[in-house]
Amino acid sequence: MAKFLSDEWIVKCKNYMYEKLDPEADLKNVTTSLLGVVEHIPPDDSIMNFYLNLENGKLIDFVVSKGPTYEKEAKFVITGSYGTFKSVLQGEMNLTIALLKNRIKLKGSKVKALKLMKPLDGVILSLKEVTDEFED
Amino acid sequence: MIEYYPFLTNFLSVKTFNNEIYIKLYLQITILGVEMTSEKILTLEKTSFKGALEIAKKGTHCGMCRFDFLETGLCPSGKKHGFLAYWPQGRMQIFKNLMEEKVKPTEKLIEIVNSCSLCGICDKQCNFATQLRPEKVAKALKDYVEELDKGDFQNIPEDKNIIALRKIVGEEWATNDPIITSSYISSIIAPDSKFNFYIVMPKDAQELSKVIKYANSNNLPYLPRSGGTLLSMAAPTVLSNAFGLEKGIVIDLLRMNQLEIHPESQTAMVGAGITAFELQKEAHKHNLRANVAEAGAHICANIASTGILSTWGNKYGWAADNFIDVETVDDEGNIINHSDLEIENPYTTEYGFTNISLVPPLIVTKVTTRLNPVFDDEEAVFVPFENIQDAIDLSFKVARRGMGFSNVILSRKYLAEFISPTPNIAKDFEYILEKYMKLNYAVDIICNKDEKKIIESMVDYTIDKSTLKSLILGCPKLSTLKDSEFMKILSEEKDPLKAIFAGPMKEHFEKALEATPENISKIYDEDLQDFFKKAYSKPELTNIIWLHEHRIFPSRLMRQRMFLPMGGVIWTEYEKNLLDWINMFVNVGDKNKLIHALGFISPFDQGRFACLEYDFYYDHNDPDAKKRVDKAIIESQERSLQIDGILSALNFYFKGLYRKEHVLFPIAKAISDDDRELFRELLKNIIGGV
Amino acid sequence: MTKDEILIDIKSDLQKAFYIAEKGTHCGMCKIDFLGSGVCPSGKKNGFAAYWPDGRMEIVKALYSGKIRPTEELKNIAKSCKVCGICDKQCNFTTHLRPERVAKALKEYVNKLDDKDFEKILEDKILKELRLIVGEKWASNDPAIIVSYTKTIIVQDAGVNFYVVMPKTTEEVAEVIKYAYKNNIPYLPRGNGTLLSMFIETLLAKAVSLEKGIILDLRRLKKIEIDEDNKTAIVGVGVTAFELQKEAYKHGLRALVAEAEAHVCVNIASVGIVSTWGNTYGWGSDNFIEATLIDSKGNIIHHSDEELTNPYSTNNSFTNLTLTPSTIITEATVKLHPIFKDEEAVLVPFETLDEALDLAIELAKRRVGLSLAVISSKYLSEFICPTNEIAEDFEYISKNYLKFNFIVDVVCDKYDKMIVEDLADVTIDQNMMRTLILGSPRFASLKESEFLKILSEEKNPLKAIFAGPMKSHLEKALDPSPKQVAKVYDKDLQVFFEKVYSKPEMTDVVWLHAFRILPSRLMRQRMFMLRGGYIVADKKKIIDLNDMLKKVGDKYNLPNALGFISFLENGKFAFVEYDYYFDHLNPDSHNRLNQSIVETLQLQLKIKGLIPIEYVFHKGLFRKEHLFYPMPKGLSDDELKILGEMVQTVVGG
Amino acid sequence: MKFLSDEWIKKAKQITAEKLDPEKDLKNATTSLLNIIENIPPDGKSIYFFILVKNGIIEEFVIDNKDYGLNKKAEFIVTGNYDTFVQILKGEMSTTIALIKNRLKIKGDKVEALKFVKPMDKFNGCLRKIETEY
Repeated sequence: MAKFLSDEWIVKCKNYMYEKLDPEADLKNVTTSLLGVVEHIPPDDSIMNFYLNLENGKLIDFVVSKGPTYEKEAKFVITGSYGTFKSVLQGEMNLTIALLKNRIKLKGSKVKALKLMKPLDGVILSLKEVTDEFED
Repeated sequence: MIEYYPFLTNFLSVKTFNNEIYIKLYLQITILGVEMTSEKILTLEKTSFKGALEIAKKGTHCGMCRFDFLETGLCPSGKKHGFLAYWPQGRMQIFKNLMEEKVKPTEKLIEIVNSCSLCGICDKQCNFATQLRPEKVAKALKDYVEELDKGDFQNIPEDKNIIALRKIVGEEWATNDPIITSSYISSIIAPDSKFNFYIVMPKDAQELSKVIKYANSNNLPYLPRSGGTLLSMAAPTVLSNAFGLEKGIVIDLLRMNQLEIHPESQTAMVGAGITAFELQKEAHKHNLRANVAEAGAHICANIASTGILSTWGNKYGWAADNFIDVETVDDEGNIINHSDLEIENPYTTEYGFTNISLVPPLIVTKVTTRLNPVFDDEEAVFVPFENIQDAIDLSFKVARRGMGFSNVILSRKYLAEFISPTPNIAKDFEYILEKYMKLNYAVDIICNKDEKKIIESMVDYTIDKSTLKSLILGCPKLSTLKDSEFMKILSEEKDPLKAIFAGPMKEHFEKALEATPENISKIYDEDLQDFFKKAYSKPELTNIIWLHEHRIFPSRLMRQRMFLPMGGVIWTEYEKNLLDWINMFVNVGDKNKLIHALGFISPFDQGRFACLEYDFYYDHNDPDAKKRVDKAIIESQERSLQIDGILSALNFYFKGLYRKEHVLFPIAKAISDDDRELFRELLKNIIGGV
Repeated sequence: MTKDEILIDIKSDLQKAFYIAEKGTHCGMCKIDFLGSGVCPSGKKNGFAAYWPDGRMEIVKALYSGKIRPTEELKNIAKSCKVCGICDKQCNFTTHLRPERVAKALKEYVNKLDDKDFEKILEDKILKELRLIVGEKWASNDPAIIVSYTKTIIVQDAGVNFYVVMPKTTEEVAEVIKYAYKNNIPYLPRGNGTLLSMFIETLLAKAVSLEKGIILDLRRLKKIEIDEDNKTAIVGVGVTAFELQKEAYKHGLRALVAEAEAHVCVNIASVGIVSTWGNTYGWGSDNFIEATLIDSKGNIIHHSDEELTNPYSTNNSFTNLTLTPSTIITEATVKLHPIFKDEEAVLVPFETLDEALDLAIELAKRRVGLSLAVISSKYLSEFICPTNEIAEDFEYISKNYLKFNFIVDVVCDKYDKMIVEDLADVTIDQNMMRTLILGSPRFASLKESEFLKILSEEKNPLKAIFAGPMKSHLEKALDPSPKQVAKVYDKDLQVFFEKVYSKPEMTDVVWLHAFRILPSRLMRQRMFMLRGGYIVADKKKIIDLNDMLKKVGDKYNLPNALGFISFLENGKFAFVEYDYYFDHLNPDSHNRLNQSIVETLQLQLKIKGLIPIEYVFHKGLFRKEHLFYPMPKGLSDDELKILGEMVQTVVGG
Repeated sequence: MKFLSDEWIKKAKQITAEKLDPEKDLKNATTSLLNIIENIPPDGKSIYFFILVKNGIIEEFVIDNKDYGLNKKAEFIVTGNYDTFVQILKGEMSTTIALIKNRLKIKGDKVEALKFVKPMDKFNGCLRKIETEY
């Protein structure tokens, strides 16, 4: 278990996804990239982002970096507050609702994004599994 | 340890009381934490509590106790303190919560009960709408507090958030008190949620902006609340989580009560705290009319949520047509107007069935809304129909020709519910309409005298003013005629409708109804009869046009039970699908054993579109019924998407700030099977998902 | 003789043609097939204004005045004309001119020259680039082509330092703009140029015209797609009002359009479509579902883009004056409206504007009628009379004998008709209108007749003639027939015009309101300038405005008259068009006009609740709510001073 | 000298300081203006051109061609392309016309801006005196 967005967290997430997620069954062989921008991170209200790249259901890239942008273009960019990501990762709220409640903003086509929700659930699940500590 | 402190003090205090009941009660509640049904408590409690709880449970948050629609004045305590807890509906909710042990007494509770002088205004208002006596609950709540001991009231300390929020809105307008918070249950907070909430009542956009900025930087979710009716409809259902707030800041906008009429430009400046009724009343003083939703709905919230769906839409428009400009606060706390030049396009939204929004895109704090002239020759035309196609033909024809101000097809059910003072009378009334009169639908048009002539020339007969008045005041009598000879004879007529509304029987009928304020007031409790006699003597209570503008009747759909409005918009080019759509709802309703009925169909945009409301009714205290409603919602929602030419409710909510052209065009077609799968998934996430 | 001398010698042959040409006013009617005669084959094929009848007229003027010398392109232009005579038919209907004679003269002129006389214009770098975008044929810098745009987008003395491009698609337009933006080249789009041609005659010429750079002639974006289910049409910027209406009618639908020759998209963007149908169909963004535009950097944008900077908002401050578009519209999805089988026209004649407004405002508030307007007898005469002379007499008669100066003009369904007839004691029906249209020449000839003298002695001449005993006499007297009206045309055209006037639509008042082919007659052999604007629909306000505009018009002795008054927002606002007519060949009348424009602009800006027409320009893509609310309060003196300085720089600079 | 070249800028500052009468020419105006000149050939860079006037006296006159722009708060921001500014300085087009023609986009109170147009023209007229090649 690790703290959200910590170096340790990335490693754990990667491992978890490699080990536990089946590219076909869980990730539906999806090929996409996602940039998650996390705003209002306590204590100093900073911004970080994590970049995820899947090819045919395999995790190619998973990077966390500071600031609102990452050098690589992502197919989808979701932006939300630390609190929102927290409740998603703690399973208090699912990504779709967060989206429909404007808690998470999305750049890119909604239809496509919703089609992706299923496989992404797999990813989110893994993140859930390894995340247990948050700033508060 | 602190946990047990209150208990110990309670325990001692209670012991000195030497009151068996309370010892048991507190042992169970605080130490053993035994699951107790309210039944058990009630056996221990004064029986009067039982009655009060029954009343409280029946409450449906229709919101009619929050504005002065009978000239009784307003609940003084609510008006003064603002928070829902101080209003009749809030007291009912609090009492329910206490009885069901959702919340423990706090020191605030004392202030809340003391603020109520038992003036009885709420009984009058509530009785008109729902036949309930909230004052009894208020009284019970007082008694309940009486019997507690000082120590029983927990003191709720300020935390860092509440301190910050109070800095923004002022001491008395922000709270984290569980009792106050709990009064918002079922109208924005889910019944099963913990009370980690703050309630804030900002007085203007500037304060709201600060609240939101604070919320963001402290990762507190928030949701605005106005009348809360829409939310309360969703609350008992699967949509509860989707529409409600799970934690964080409830922003109660009631204090934004700016209201200015500008007769010269025929517009009004309306703050988020203003209800439809209040605006309409003010507009009328200037011989102007606003396009508004139900009396209790707040104008600003309603514009954002459904763009104001009214029977006047064909003439007055929908969504952005309603306003000149809006002042809003976005989710970064920026205050923006739709007229600002340097903002992102505020008038458009993504097109398609996946564009579902469960919250307003912006919080509307003020709107400059359009007002429309009132003509001195306006009249109501009521045309009764046995079958719906005939009703549709007339209504749409009139709409396309641009005639009429208000134009709607009312179902028998609506007619009965609206004008009948009690559920039972409504039931009998509807029975008579159906069985004897064969009146299943009424095309109900408000228009000027020229148009009236024209419409009358299109039909055989209409229901005139005097008959309508007799029906409103005479409905109790009418319902007693249920099994009368008169009705039997009537039903044998070739065309009973004609016979009774235009034929020889009209006179007898109106006489038979003995329609007087005196008579209708008799159906109310002894002590209220004088009041209601006066109320019904007021011309507006039987003035059809006034009733269409001020819309105080629809609240009766919520009396002592709940309903969920489904439906949406249909393109009249696809009129042929309208009946399929309705039948679909019928099937879904039957299948799930619900009381269900068409509400209304109303054309708008010169008859290009029509909106349809179909209602599922249920007992909100019956868990099984709720399950069945849930099924009905999901199924009907999904099947609506399989019909050409329809934009269903879920796609319709919170699109009111946009140009209708960007929401409604092009015509929506039935979705593909893949998309259906996608939509199922989506729905599952919304509903199943926490 | 030297080459130049020869040229001058030959040129003198152009003189006759020149005199016809200079009368031309660019009404643009020769670009649409409104008489079923077909349109100029060479224009249709080659696009550039130079290849159309009015373009040829400009070229002849330029050659005659020595502004240009013969070029290679000029040869093709002359050749491309087969003197088929279509232009004469079209032009005669509206302006009574014979452009074919000009075209013929140009051909003869070119034939007299020998090949070496034609200058070959070289392709420069910019032209090369532009041609890469739109194709060889559709970009040019040839002076002969450039001058053909004189008076419709460039001023007389602008020189020929221009390029003309005719893109085919939105993407091509975007590419052109990108190129122009990067290379600091000014540009300006052009629809049919009618509105521009009006302003270029005034002190606003500099502000509305292009001083150098790229002329975007958008005629080639011709897409029309009707969607019956949605009741909408996708319209390319090259489509004219007439063309869209014709297409819509085939589907039993009607579009809200301006004058027949105006390009729909351009008109939406420029004035939001001002028409007599506005009270029912709306204005500004009410007209369209979606609009495709090119911004100043060459990006393609849509009104439905969420990231776009608010495309719906503007304001009516006197500082918010825009005389050239900031974006270029290339396509729009417009609303169409149902046509009812029982539509009819009802005209109610009045002696005073006061009475007319009483009825019109009442009808507007009650939203009676699909099309609703107060029109002056001047308008009526100009519209239905085939020549200026007839129009003058017609107006004289209606004013002096019949005593009607204003008409409340309603197109409505049978139900609304009942209402109107209920409210009015005299109405002119469809048949009587047909009588007047076909009988107007005869009617005019009655000017001094006994018949009218007797009539004028009636207590209520209007009643007598339109509703009373004399109605049938009049109808007999006029003997209205296509043959009759055809007689006023040149011999060789009479057969054609008899056919034209035999067509039912030519006398179908509803059709005429929908297709609007008659307004162009206001421009026959003279020009006019619009005054007025949007005003709170208050009777007194409107009458005061009318009187003020009349006063100023008279002061500068310009022929002037109310045009029409139509309504918006269920009679909350009115649009008042008041016209100052002038001879565009007379410099002195220009001076008087310009003074009257400045004076009226200032006087109008002082009026509370009025938006002068200048302030409506290029605001048609916005929501009317943001333009009309709140209505201006009327300028303070310092504000007027600032405005004055602004106007000075516009005029001077 | 070349438009916007360093020597030009130097000259511009000097000549405006000398020639402009605070009262007659600049009407004792107090304002600040940021011009953004886009698409300067050959490489299409932008130049920022900031003027601060207090009671008709030019207090600041900064010209900068850094891409990150100028972090100066100005009452008005006027944006336009190179050619437009050239035309204005050459006196081929008045500022007002440029505005009405959308050749210049202005941010700030338009009424105030128009009041400022006259002094601005004087200012430009003064720059016009510089022998400038474009």
